[in-house]
Amino acid sequence: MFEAFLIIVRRDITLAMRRRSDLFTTLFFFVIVVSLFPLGIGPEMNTLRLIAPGVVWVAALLASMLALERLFAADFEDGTLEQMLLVPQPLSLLVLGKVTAHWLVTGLPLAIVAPLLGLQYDLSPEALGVLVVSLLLGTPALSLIGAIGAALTLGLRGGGVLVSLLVLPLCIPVLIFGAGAVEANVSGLGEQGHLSMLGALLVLSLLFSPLAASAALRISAE
Amino acid sequence: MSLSEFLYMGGYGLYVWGSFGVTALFMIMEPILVHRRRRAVLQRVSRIVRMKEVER
Amino acid sequence: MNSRLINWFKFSSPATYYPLAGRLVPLFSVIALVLIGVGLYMSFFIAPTDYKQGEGYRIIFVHVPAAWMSMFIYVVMAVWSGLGLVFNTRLSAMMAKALAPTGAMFAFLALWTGAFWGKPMWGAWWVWDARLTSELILLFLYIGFIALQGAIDDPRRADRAGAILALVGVVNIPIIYFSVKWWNTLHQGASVSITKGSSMGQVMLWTMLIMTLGFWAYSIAVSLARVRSIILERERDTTWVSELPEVRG
Amino acid sequence: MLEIVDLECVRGDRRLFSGLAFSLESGELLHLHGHNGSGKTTLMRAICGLIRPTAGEVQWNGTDIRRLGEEFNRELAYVGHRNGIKDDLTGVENLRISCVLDGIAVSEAKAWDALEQMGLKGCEDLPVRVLSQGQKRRVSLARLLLHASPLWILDEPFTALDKAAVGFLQTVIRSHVERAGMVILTTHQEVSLTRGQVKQLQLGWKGDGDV
Repeated sequence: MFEAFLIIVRRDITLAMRRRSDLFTTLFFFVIVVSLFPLGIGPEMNTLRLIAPGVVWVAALLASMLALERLFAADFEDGTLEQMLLVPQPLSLLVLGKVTAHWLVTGLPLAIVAPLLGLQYDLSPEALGVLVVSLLLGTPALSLIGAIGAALTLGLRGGGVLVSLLVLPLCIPVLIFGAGAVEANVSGLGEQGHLSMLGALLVLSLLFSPLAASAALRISAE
Repeated sequence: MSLSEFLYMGGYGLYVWGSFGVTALFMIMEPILVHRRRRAVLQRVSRIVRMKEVER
Repeated sequence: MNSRLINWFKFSSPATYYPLAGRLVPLFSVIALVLIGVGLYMSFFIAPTDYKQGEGYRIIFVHVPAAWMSMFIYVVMAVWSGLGLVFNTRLSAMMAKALAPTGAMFAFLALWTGAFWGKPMWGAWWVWDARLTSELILLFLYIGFIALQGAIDDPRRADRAGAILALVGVVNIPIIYFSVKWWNTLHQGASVSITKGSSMGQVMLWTMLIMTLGFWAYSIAVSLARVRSIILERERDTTWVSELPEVRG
Repeated sequence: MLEIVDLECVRGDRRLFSGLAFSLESGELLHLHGHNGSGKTTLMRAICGLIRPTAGEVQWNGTDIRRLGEEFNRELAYVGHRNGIKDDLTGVENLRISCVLDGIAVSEAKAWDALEQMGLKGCEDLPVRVLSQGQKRRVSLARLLLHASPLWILDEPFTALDKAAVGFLQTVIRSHVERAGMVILTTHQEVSLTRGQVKQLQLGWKGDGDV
């Protein structure tokens, strides 16, 4: 069973590596959005330091929405999804595998480049660390929640916009605690509480969203 | 209490009537829309049913 | 036990539900009219002027019932959705679909009246208060549900996809509410509850309750009327629909 | 044994079939006939459990497949219109992934073997993208050579195949049925069997539900 999970992860990573341009789209989107804010707001460092956690987190949220649409679409089009529904493995496990691979190629890079972007906003090294940790805990939750939306909108016209409409409201808690953790660190309140809440959200979404997403996939693949 | 006094609502007239008015507007419009939709659906369905009977 | 189960399933067939709903719509419309009439009378003539907020506080007599109904309807929608997924009954999904627009309307009204209450009390049309923010997110959830159902052509897929979304949403609502509340207290934002400022007298409580019951009856009447249209549309190929007097006439 | 009980399927607004009933025993091949849009593909997908029928059920050895869930998938191999292979992966990679997912241990050598038998010698480790339609179809069908599942459901398996490949696939299907397997297929090709029984099912024009 675990083997099936691993092979899905490996398969999707291999596929992503063979289509590297898709991989960078999300990352560049993230970088560009974050870099645009100072241009819109002005280079006042005190203001920027204040809005940095929110800006980085909202950009991460939008970037992960951007990548969601393709999560199941390619497999749906070439029929491999159909085959996945017909194998003697729990579908939620395969979904979890797909989400894991998706996070590794889209979510993880965001967490890795985030400190560089944080420097643009003059965040302290400590705050940068918290930013990375919060993204490491939060982006997998975003991918998991997003998988439900991606599965529900599979094959629909205008699915890309629709998926954001469905998923963004559900991601608000992750955004609040993710950005909140960094903010709490900046203001000296301590980020522990926020990070534990993020962890709890991650665990909850790990438990429930593969089930919901696989139920949605069965409906959408009919 | 005179009518103008009642409408004035101790200075809160705009806000009170803005709330109650819009709520009333929505709650009157919705049943009307539902009724219209029912008429349209009935018309469409009965046309389909009649068409089928002619075919038979 | 078994016979009761069968009875329920018979009850849930569109052919029996359609005429039943037809009889219930006028009944609940009358109840709604009476209760809302009484509620309005009480909110303007019985409830005394608040010593702190003056006449402006009367807005809560629509705001609070609308907010309550918007939350309540979402839960009912999720319950219908869950029933539909478990028992595979078509009717449950149709009920969920019929409830959504009314729920969205109440969510919008709660926001609208909240803004009209906020302007004189806080001096701003919109304040990032925990309740208002959650209500806004609830409105987004409703819009997502309606948009998803609208985007899917196949009615059976639309029903089941909507059902999953409603269930995911209802699990999320408490999480969203608490996270927004946490966020709100942390930022020392406007944590003002509309009812807190005024001493909630017995009369006010009763007025609010009666208005809520009126809204409740209204929601039932409207959603039943709407579900009748949905049933007609979905079942137009069946013989029972073609034999209905309103279809023949 | 596969049993179809009182099955009804609706797609969109159209009722494709209703009250459909038949059964299939080991060593039998069911040939589905019907004009375009008569519901052949829908029926096959319903038997796989991909589509939830509006009424009736599909039973495997007397149990509803909905209740069996993933267990039923172990008994099943499905080849649909779409090949179900990844264009960016090679034939061998595709085959091995699908075998792991199906829970069959297949060595690299065996996978190469299967592809060679399908007439893909020399293309095994090319990305499927560069192959022709017929060759892609062969990659997809190679699964059948490694599969131990008794029930094969093949939706137009011969499309895009050349004469030699059609002949080979026919022998593969024949030997599967003769080894007490079951096959349901739609095709315009005849599959002649030396042993076992061929059933015919007409969807659409003629009265539904008779075998």
